[in-house]
Amino acid sequence: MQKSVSIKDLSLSFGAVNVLENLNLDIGEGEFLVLLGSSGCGKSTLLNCIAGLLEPTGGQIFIKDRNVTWEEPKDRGIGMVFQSYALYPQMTVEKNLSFGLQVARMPRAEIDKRVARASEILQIGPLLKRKPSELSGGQRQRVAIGRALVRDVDVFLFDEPLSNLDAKLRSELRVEIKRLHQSLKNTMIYVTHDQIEALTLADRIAIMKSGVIQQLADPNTIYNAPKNMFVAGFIGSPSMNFLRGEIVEKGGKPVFSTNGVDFPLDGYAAGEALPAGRKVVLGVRPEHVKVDEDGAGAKAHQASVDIEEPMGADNLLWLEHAGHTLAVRVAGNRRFAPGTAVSLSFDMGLASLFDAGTEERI
Amino acid sequence: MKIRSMAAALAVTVALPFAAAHAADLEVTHWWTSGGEAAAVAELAKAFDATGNKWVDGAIAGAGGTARPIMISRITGGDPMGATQFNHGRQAEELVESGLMRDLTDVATRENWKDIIKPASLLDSCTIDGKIYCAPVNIHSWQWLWLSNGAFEKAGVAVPKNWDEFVAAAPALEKAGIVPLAVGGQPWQAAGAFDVLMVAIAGKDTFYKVFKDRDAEVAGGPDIAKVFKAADDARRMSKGTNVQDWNQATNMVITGKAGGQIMGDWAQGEFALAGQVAGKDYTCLPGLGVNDIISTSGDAFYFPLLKDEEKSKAQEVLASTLIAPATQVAFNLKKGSLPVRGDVDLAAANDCMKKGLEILAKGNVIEAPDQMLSADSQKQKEDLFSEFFANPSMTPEDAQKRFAGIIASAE
Amino acid sequence: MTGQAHTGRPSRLLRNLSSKIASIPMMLTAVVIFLGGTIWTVVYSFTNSRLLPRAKFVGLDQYERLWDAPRWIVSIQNLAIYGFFTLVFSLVVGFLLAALMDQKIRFENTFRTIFLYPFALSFIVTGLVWQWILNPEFGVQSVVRALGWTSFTFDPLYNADIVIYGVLIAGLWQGTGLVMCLLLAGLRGIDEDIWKAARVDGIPMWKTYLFIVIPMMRPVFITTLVIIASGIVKVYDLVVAQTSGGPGIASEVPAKYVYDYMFQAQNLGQGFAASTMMLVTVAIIIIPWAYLEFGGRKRG
Amino acid sequence: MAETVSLKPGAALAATAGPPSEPWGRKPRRTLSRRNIMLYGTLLVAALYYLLPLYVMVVTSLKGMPEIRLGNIFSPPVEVTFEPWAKAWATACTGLNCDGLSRGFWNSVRITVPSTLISILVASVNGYALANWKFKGADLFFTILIIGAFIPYQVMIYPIVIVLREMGIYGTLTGLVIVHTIFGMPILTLLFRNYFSSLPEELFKAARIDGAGFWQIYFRIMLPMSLPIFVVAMILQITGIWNDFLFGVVFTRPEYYPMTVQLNNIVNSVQGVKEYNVNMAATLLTGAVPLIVYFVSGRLFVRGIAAGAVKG
Repeated sequence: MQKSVSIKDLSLSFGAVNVLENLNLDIGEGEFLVLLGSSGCGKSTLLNCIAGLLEPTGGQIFIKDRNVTWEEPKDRGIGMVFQSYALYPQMTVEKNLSFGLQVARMPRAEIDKRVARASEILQIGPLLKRKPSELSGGQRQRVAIGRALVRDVDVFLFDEPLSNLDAKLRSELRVEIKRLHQSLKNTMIYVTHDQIEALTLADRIAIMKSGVIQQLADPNTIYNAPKNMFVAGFIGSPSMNFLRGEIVEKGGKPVFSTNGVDFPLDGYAAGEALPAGRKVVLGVRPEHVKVDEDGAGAKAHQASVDIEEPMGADNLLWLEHAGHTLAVRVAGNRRFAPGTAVSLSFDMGLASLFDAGTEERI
Repeated sequence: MKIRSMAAALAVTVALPFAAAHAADLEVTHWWTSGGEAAAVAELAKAFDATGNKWVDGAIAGAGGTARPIMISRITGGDPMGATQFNHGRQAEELVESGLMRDLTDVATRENWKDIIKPASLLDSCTIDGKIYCAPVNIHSWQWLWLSNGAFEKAGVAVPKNWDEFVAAAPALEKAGIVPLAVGGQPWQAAGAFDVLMVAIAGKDTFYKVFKDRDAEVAGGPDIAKVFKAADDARRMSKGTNVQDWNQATNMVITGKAGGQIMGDWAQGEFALAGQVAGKDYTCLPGLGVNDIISTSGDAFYFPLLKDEEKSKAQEVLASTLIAPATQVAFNLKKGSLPVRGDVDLAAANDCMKKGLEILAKGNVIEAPDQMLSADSQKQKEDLFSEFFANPSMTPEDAQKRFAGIIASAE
Repeated sequence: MTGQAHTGRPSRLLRNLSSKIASIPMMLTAVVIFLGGTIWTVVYSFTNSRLLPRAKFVGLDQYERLWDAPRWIVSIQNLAIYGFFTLVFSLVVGFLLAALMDQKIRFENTFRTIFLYPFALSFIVTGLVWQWILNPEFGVQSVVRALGWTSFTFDPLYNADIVIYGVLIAGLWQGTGLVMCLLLAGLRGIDEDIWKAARVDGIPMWKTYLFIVIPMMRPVFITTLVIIASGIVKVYDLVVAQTSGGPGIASEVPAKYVYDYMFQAQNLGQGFAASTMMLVTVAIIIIPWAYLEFGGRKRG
Repeated sequence: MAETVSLKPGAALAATAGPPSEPWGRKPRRTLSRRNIMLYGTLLVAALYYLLPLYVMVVTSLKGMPEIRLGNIFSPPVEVTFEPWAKAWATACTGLNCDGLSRGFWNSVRITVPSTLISILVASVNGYALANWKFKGADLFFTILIIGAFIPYQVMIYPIVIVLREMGIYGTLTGLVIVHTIFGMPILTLLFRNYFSSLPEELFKAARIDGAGFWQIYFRIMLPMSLPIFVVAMILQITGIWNDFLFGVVFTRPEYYPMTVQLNNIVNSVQGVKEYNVNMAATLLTGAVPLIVYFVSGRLFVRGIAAGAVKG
């Protein structure tokens, strides 16, 4: 894969606070990469470094194999879309789109051509003469995307572009961005704290925490084989169930034991040895817990329904089991009254096992 | 206007080959803005304009304290005026020492100032290192007590003939609702009044010992204690004056709201402007009627060093115009001060001026504190006396102690 | 003092060049005028310069004399009284007016204009007008006496004990309008939801102001404080116009001492020593605050 | 604590607001409730205090001198005369010049217009650089500048005289404009810096991505968004410079003396009795320009202050 953006040993500190530490990241040509993390994790800072809006303390940034670490933003071949749209309030939509081109002293005809093309792609043609204040949030964000589009750049940077929109618009625009990526095939780097956006849009997701990339992988891997407990807990809603316990030996096989209840680890592909006595954490996503009406499963895994949250397509149950509260997702048509006794089992092939000390996946 | 200086420079280069026209505009700064003063300045301007030059008036109101810093800033800032008023004495000393002022010795020798200017001390204070730097225009004497005849009539007492009678008459005035002694709030008035009391009560020798020899022992001694006692009386009598400017205080005397005022002869201009006649409407007592001595300080014009040759010539013209007999008479009549030359005819002078001229002729003159003390010490004195006159709880003894301290540290 | 970190980049001097060029007037002003002028003043305060600055050093003589001068002591006391009451009253009255104006009143524009217009007038004008109103002969005192209360006495400008409060009345008249304006703007910036929450919780209005709103307005109060405080230290014209420092020396202030001794007494050294003392006082108060407020903070 | 005592009117107001369930704060009101009487009563009393001096000035300026001496200062004129106004404007004397304030008016205009424009331009660029293009050491300069706001002007006169002399512009209009720019800089820079900081930073970033440089962003993005703060700065500078006396008299020559110098001359050139009516008329005439500016644009002033001047 041809590298589009490459980041080497990037560090950034504000005074004594290190925001980014020796960060390395390669992004392929035409790839859609999402930087995901909670606020303050450094994802926006990283994006601003790539854009050239922040100067790194150390390390280099390459775009198309060119070292752009000290280049002006305009010379990097990037376009950027901001959370607050950042449209120039005093200019019409058309002026907003053409401002950057005018600054670059592009011939009028070429500017018009590009604005026309962008407004066609984004279907904002009728809005061209309006001021930003006369637009709805969704329209504004389209214009903001258009502003990046007209510049005909290699790399698109999105800084939480959908966060200011309501849920409906957000999902609409999400699809549109995906479509845009599919048709333009540009490299896109997208910062968000919203895991749905990350999972739906990304070719690869980089999950960040405290300035360090925790895991960089495709959405499927992130979801199903999280590299550590942070990633596992961050992705998925409701969060993965974590059960603290230890490995015991039962019949020559390692078995996960917690609060006196055992779960055989049949089907779990452990990457390393599981000696008895090792403290571990078992992670199971709510949809990977199987629930049966009382009596159908093993008696050892009896649980009772504490709360039921019907969500339409799904039904979310909160169970009490061996001192743990477990979230379980079942099909929407399976209803359980609170207090119902159930038995449960885990789909070990899809579960994750973490070392209790390092919190890394085993 | 903005291109004015450029145009002037151009004019000089063009005019130089011909060098015929002497006429120049000369800006003259001063702080003479009260009615009598302005009328007097107009005489100077008229005389100067008559020479073909032009007097550009740069009056700055608010007395010397406001005006002087502006004048000094302009001279040191490299934007000097053509001529400027200073009280002669030590105010311009440093400007002269820094070479910023023009040496007038040539004009003075040519016109024989040494012989015509009387008393000679006036020219002395213009002289630094044997060179003359200013043209004195008048003699001002501080030692006058101005009395409102009307006020005393109203109070039913005779117009006093000296300070002691005046103090004695004070209760009667107060009873009639008249402030016995008007002392304006400006600090220099209180300080000046004290100096006047000192000459009158302690005499010339003590006065010189204090101010010229800076003898702190005398300043703290019994003679001066008597002066402070008198100042204490004056303070009591001045209660209720409630005006700031000296001429407002003079106005209280003119209108009979106050019995009297210790003020220099410039107060005369205000009486004249109000149409009052000496002897009839008001009475003047030189030396407070105690000691017929007057001090001879006064105003003088200094001439900053200018690059412009035309203007330098005009400066010479102005200097000699100021000393010319006709100007002296016209100016001093309006100003109420005495001329700086003994050879002019002041037939038009009124009673009070004549009294002054007599004393001057007798040679009963002293130098003014201005000429003997630095502005710094004068200012400290002003602070002391303005506090003393405004603060009844300050005892004469305390004030004298501080006064002696100022004299001891004076340079 | 660190803004964004810059280490390790090439040609540091040339980075952000336009910004540096554009800031040259500011840098020159800060360094040449304010810093240079201050250092110059401090240096010459150790000389016996008279009419013109002369580098003849006399050690601490000027300072000894300064602190021996009764007038300087009075000036300092007056500044302390004037400063304290100006701060307290302009903040309290300003806030009170702002809070009243914030009650969705009618004629808000009219009231605001009335409270603010004195700010458009100079201290000279302010001083003159109040000198006149407070003049016992035809001002407030005479009017009240004419109404029949003949023993009424109100002559602050002619009573050395209270003259500084007469100056204060005029100063407050001129300055509270601006304070009100600043604080009103601050009040308008408070989230409506705060009021709703306080109301739902049943907190009385004055408590809401005192314990919730005022603490939230910290930045506004700081800006206001800077503006008021810088005005207090510099107070000069008002005193000159209203009382000329009188009666006697009862309403003298430090800035006037500086001016009088520099120019009237022609003792620059003494004036410089006095101004250095003023600067030291200001610096003790301001530098820690300025450092916290502007130096330590960075943009996120 | 003095504050609690002085806050009493406000507290009393709260007490009259009735039970907590009754709307207060930002809610609509009944027209004649006790609360409203207190509210408007307090405001009216305050308004009287603020209006009194203006009233006295206007009334006095319309009276003849005899009436002033007899009557009290608060009584309206028995016989209205515009004589004092005419005298103040055209014939009042300083020294030999008897042309009143008229001479100074145009000088004041010539000083105020360029000084206001240049000082605002410089300060706004400073504020913009400080807010958006911070460089190492910028804050240090800014801190010095802010401390400079506390230095009494008198202290700086001498050094500035020297600097202007060395630059050869002492006594010129240029020199005075520079002096006003310098002394306007601390507060104006603070205002502009705070304002520009309060603008969304993303706008600035977007413009940089669009390739705009320092000046392009300033002129094409920031300026058009900054009307409110420019109005505030204009008002502050116009009033400040118009009302200035000290610099006008120290740093210029008589032909450029502003109106305030003439005012001082008229007020302090006492010829006989103080002509209070002329003084008041002169005062009002001198204050007219800043007063009009306030009356006309007071609303914008408050909005501008609210728009960012008070943040940070």
